[in-house]
Amino acid sequence: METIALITSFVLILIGLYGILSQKNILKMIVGFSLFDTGLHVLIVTVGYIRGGTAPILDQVTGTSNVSDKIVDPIPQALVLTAIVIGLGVTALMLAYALKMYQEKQSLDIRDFKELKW
Amino acid sequence: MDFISPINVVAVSLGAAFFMGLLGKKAQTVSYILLLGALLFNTIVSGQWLYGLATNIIDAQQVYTAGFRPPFSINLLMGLDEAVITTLVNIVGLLGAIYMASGLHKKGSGSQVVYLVLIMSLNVIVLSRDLFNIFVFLEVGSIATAGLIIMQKGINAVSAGFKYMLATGIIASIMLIGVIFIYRFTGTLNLDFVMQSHPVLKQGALISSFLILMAILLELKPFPANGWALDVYESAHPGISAMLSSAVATANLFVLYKFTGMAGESLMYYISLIGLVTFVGSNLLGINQTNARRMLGYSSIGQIGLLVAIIGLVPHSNANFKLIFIGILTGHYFAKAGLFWIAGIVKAQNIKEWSVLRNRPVLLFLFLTFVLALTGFPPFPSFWGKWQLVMGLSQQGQIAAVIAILVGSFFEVVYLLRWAGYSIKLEPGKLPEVKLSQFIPVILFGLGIYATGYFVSQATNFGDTINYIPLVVVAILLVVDFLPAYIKNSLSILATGWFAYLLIPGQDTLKLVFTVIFLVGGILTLIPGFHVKGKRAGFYPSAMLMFGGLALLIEAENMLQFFFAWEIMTLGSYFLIIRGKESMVHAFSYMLFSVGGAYLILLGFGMVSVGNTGLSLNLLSQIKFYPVLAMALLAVGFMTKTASLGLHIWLPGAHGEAESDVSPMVSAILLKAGVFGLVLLMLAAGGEYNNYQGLFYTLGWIGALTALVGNLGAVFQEDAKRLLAYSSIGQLGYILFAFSIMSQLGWLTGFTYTINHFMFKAILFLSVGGIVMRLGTHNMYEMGGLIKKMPFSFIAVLIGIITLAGIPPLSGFSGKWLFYNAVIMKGWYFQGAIIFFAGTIAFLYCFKLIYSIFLGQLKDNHRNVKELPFWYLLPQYILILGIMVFSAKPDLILKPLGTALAAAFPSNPLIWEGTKALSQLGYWDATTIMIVIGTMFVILLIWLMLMSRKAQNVKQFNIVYAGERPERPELTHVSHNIYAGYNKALGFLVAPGITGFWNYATNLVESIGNFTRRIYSGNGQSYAIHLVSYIVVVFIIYISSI
Amino acid sequence: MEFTVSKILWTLLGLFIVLNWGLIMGGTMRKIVARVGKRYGIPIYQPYIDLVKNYSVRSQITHGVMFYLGPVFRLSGGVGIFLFLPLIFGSDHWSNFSFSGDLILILYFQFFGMLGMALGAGEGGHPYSAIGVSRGLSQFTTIEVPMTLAVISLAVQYNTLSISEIVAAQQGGLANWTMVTNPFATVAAMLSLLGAFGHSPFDLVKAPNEIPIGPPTEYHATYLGVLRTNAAILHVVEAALFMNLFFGGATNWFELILKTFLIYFWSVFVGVVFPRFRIEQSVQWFLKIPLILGIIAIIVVL
Amino acid sequence: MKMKETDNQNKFLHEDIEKREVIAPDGSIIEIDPMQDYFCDARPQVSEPYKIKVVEKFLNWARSESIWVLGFGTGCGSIEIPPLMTPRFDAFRYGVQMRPTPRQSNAFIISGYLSVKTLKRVIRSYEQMQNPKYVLLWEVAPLTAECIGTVTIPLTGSICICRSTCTLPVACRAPKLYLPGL
Amino acid sequence: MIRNFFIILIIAGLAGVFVSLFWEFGASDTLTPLATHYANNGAAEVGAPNLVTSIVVTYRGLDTLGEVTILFLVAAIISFFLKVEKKGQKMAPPRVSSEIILTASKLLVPVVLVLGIYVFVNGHLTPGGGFQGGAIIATAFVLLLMANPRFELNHRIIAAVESVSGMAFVLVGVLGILLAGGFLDNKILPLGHFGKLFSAGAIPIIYSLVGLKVGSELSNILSNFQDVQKDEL
Repeated sequence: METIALITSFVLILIGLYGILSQKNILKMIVGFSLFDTGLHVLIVTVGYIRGGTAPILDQVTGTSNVSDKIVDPIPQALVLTAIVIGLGVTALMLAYALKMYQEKQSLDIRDFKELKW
Repeated sequence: MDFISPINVVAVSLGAAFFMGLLGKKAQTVSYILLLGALLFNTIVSGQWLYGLATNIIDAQQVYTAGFRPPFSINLLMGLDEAVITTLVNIVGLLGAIYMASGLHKKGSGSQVVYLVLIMSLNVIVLSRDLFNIFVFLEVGSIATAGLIIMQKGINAVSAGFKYMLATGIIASIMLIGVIFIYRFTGTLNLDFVMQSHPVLKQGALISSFLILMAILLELKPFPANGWALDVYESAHPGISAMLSSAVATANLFVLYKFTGMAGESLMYYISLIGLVTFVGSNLLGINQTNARRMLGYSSIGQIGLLVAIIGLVPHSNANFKLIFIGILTGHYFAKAGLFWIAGIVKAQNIKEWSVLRNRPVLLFLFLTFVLALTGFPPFPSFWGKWQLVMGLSQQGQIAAVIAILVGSFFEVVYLLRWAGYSIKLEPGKLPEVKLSQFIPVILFGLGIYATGYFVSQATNFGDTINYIPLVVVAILLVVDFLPAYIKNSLSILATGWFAYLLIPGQDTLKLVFTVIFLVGGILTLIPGFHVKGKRAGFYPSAMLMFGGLALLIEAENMLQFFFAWEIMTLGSYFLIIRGKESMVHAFSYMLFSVGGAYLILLGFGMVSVGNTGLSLNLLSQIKFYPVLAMALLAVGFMTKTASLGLHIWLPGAHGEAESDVSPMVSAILLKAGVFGLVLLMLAAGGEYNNYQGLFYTLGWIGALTALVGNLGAVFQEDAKRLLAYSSIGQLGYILFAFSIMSQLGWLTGFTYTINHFMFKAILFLSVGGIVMRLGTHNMYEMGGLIKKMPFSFIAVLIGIITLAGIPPLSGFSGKWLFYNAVIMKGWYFQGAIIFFAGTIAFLYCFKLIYSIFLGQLKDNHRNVKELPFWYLLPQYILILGIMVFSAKPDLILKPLGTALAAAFPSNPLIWEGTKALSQLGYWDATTIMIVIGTMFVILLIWLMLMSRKAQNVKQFNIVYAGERPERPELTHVSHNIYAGYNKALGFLVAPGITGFWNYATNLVESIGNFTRRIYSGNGQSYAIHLVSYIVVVFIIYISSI
Repeated sequence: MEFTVSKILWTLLGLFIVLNWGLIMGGTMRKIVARVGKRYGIPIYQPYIDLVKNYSVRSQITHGVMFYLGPVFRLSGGVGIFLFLPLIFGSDHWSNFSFSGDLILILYFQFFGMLGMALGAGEGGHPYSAIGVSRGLSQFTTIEVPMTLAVISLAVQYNTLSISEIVAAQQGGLANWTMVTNPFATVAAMLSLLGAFGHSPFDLVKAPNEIPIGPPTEYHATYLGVLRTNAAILHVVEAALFMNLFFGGATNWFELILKTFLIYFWSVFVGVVFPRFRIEQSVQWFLKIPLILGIIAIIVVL
Repeated sequence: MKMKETDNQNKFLHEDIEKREVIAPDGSIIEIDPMQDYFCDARPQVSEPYKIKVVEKFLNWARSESIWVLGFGTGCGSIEIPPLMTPRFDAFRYGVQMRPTPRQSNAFIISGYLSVKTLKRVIRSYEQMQNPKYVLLWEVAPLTAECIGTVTIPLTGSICICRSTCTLPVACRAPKLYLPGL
Repeated sequence: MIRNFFIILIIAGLAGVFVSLFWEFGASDTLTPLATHYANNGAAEVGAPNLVTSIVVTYRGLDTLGEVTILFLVAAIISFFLKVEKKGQKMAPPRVSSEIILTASKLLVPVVLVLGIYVFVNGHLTPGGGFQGGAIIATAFVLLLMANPRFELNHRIIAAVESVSGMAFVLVGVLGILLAGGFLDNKILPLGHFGKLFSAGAIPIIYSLVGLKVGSELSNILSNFQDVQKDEL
């Protein structure tokens, strides 16, 4: 089960990256970027998967004794929370940049912003 | 005193940040004060810890969060390293905030919050021991930087910001993948526990640790994949780029240093390789830069590359890794921040417009301090760092790495010194108004760099043996630079006298000769300075820097002292030479050759120290590691200073264009420093029975050919000072040849030539310099007939050329006689013949010099030229006295020299019977010759006076002119191209072959640089592609090697 | 070797003899050249008359101190070489002050005279004298090359630089003259002798051509007299130097006179036959055959 | 010669000789008067002959025996001078020598016509010769024919004007006639 | 074309990296020692049923602090980056949104708000927490903005809420040092009964503060974007 999830996450990451590198339009690059991030988050969660484990919430199902062999690994889920927020932050900032660049040059093609070179 | 726990840095900063957010737009000044308060608090905390840990009142302390022990919660460690790094970061943060006061004010509380959070995140990165936590705060730092980049308005900043976001986004994700898989394979996120579980062993963990390290390396902008960083340096607000290049880079470097624990041996090797490639590559590209900030970007990337290489190369275990790292880091840290701040003040994009700094001498001085600190010159920390690095690496036998580092730093010297040259010499425009808040941080960092320089020097081994008195004298002269020239002149003469008083008594004879030349010569060449009116700013500190360097050179016992003195002397002479009107280009080429030579010497010392402990100079005699190569390197290094064949093209320009009292200093005294080095080298090579016969044979040939080329070059010169400069090359060729004969007679010849060259070259340059000052022109064909106006300088020049040509009564002949005996006894007949041929050519240009200046027709506009000022004539006549004494009683100097040399060169010494010198071949009695010639001359003079009736004085046009009336003095004075026939015969020897070679070499380097920098095409996406492909390439190389 | 009065007197006497012999030799040589041209030629004692006439000229001018000192330098150059050259082998009287310096001293002392002449001519203010001087100096640089090589090979062969020892080594018959033992050096030296004397192929400096007579144009009256006396002494002494080095030195005055005459005759003989060289031809000529001969001379002796 | 209207005193002066201002290297203006600064107009100081007759007689003998000639070859006479150096008319045996520079020569042969244009050169070379000096004027032509007749050559010292009776055209003058003159 | 081919080549390379990671992966059946510790005595030490929340808020509190600063940063940057001088020039007439959104927004906005508040209030009990609750609240605001573009969000209040909750969060952290074991320790308040609303020490307070902060920041960002768009029309 987790191998399928892992493969999908890797594939998502690669597609996202391909999107970033090949698309000329900045907004499409940002979309590629968010794709890349979601792939990453799926990867993080799959890493924490334990066969036969349930959500790491202590309730009637898990009871309070030897919980460790019933639940899924909670740490990646905590980390993914932070990763998602970072992804959000970066995408928001990139959109702001895209907006500003459009205001400056009325074009969203990355190739038009080549003043700084050599 | 109780130590505030480091966690408060986070708490206070965030509290302040959130509070500022609350204040909103209105209360700008309140939030700015709050910002400064928070930054001050951070600095105090880290400063307190640094003080505590340095004086080990307290030892390293773990700070636990959330009340649990590390593997279960995040912990921060405050050790000595962390304390140092955090203090550095906080200081530059505080001063940066002060510098950007106006910028931050205008932008409102938003940017102040972002700035404060950036500094806080850097602190946490350094302190935190948890992988994921470091990742999070790295992200906080990069977003904050992206935010601060936009502070600068304009399309450049926005596009640079976007490229930055793209790159850091990808890097962050790579790191996140690495962190997650490290957790998956090692089961923990805490750095110490990860290291305990040795990630290198398990395959998966190996790759994930590779990914993490790769991310950190990319964060440090490795060479091909750092286009995005360059754009940011160029377009961001200078204050921000200062932050980037000093604070952010320092923190990231420390993180890399922390993570190397989990990298295996081969990965460390690749890290050092990446570092070296970055250092050499970015410095090579820096050469063609004309935009100041972009050039600073290249240089900071280069320096960071060097630091990465150090982390890779030098095993963390050995003691002085920390010293090297701190030395070079502080050098880069202070200099880069300072330079970016000055860039902010000067606001000029093109490096040529930086001569604006000349309106503000203090700012210019600081600018030069930072440039020199970057290039690794003595009093600054990076000099000690680089010295310790080269020594350490050569001890480990990594000579290739040392060569790469030296080549890289040579490229850096090329473009930085060119920039310094522009700022000193070009026409100054109007300097924009400098706000106080911008000025204080630059001054504080200037002082900081000198202080750290001193501390780092005390920490290097043998560093404490360095004598700092000369530098103190220079500092005093700098402070007192507003005084009129004659006070400063007497001050510096007193100081040189004091050095001489310290050094001369009790010095062994060989060194005594050089001490007298350096210091007494220094006093003599300083005397003309009394003639100068006005302030003559900047002259006396550089003069004392040179003479101080020379004094230190003599009293140096170990290699470090020698190299320290060598660099100080080069520095001083550079600032002296560049004072001439058009001498910017020549001073630059002089500096390149000297720095190249200095690096060869450094490499040589490195190879000498292999297999030996300690640094004392007599290690030169027990070289175990490729002795001939080491000796050759050192010899070539010294020969750049004595301008031997191939390395001589800088001398005519440098000495020809220098000021009238600088050229005697530089050519009569400074060239002897190279000779002093060679003497030490050859003595250490084992005197007569050394095993470097092949090397000294080639040195002999080089000396002979230099003499020929130098003298031939002088014959066809039209510029008086260039003629003398070429003749110095020739004379130095003699000296090099004489010393490489490696026999007692050879060395006596060498010493005689050295003393003679010092005396007559000083006389010639002083008088010609004075004449050039009086007449305002260098060209000899515009002079003529000055004997009637300047009889005294005529006599001086006459005695000068008699000694130069080696005509019997005077001491020049002693050199020639000794030379003849040495050559015949040694058996180097053909070189001897070449040198003799060069000697006769010397006679040619001596006649040209004295004829075209003093004899012939007096020109119209020189009719009421006055005699040379008294201050110019006094040293000349003291030197003439010296020549007379040395010619009448040569045994005064040669006898003690002979006994001193007997130790190193026992076979066939020079025997003295009273004043008569007997060698195996012939005999020579200077005093009798002097008496015989003197009396004969007088008798014949009386005979002529008796015979001739009262001779009637006539004016200058009463000459046999085939019955015609001479038109004008200019037309009846033949001196332009006077040796046309000779030129037709032997002119081909003087073709500028060697200058052609050096031009070719520079063009080659520049074209490579130009070609490779094309990869930064400006397209953000291509930068991202470079990034990803860089990761893949390094991965493939890394995996294939395991 | 100290300065006893008798030593000085003997030296002065030697100088007088050499001066007279120089003048007579000059006269005879010019007579021979005339006779070669089927001319009756000047009387032998003509140089004396010229000398007396020059010294007795009634009016005189000077262009400055250095102009005045030029001839003095020149004459002291000639006399100096005489003083340091041991003329007659074996006799204490006639070895002058040669105890104070060896062959190198004499080699370098030639510059002394040339320097004086150059500066004097320069002070004269005449533009062409400077050109004459520059030609003379540039010629002299390459003239000395074969001479040096010859001297070096001599020094190596006899393992000494002092002239009296070289002469001592050549005593005892023709067999052990340097001419026989080291022929290449001798030929090279004799070729450079041509240049040193300044006769025909290399007399560009003083020959009457476009720059009147080169450096001495401005000199007249007593200066000319002094220059002439020096010319006389210099020829004899230089010939004597070559005699000592290559032709076994002289044990008595007669032998000295004969040999110096022959050596001087050699350069005049060549002078009469060959036309005058231009400056670059003469400079390059000395770097061709004489140089090769010199190198062979050294290789032979190695 | 550029004519200067104002001051007719030096209207014949070449512009090199006129007064001129020149800027010295230190900027001050220097007033140059070539006539005073470059040319010396003092009379030559000739020392009187020795008192003791014998010495003077001996010196005169020596002077007569070695006469150094400065030839001023103009007109028909000059072709006669070179044969003096040939075997047939060998002047050398009388101590006569041709000297190219006036400084060193005693006799000054003007062997042809003497026009005004060349007069300047003659006077200058004559002045550059040292006393005692003699001038040998060959044949009347230089005195009467072309020149204006009032040629005042400051002929001092013993002058020997040799009047040649031969009025035949140029060819007839023969080198051997020089010899008695000298 | 070559450029795309080159990009595909690099992507393949990166895939290779991931494949090498993938080989080693192999899902495990047991928790890592760290996770087992959290699982077994998480409840005892922190007293929050939702283990993820206990890790996020207490065990790795510093990360969350970092989280919050990131959001705060982005909000601050966007506010001064896109600051548009409101010179009050005449706005273009807004496009009236469709009927469905208008009525739906009137109904849904309060419900969504209550749901958001519920989520972040008992973040330590049920799945979810501060960030998720904040996001939900932000959706409510988006819905409002979509409904009538002229809706003028009062920036003053939002900024005030943001910074107050941030400062409170830091204050709680500092209290952790003074009263309890370390920075951000939640035992400054009694752990209370397991499973109850007011239990697990300071977690609920921290998480609700975080929820408020995230909600206000996200809406602040969105409204900024909206203002800039407004001028465009």
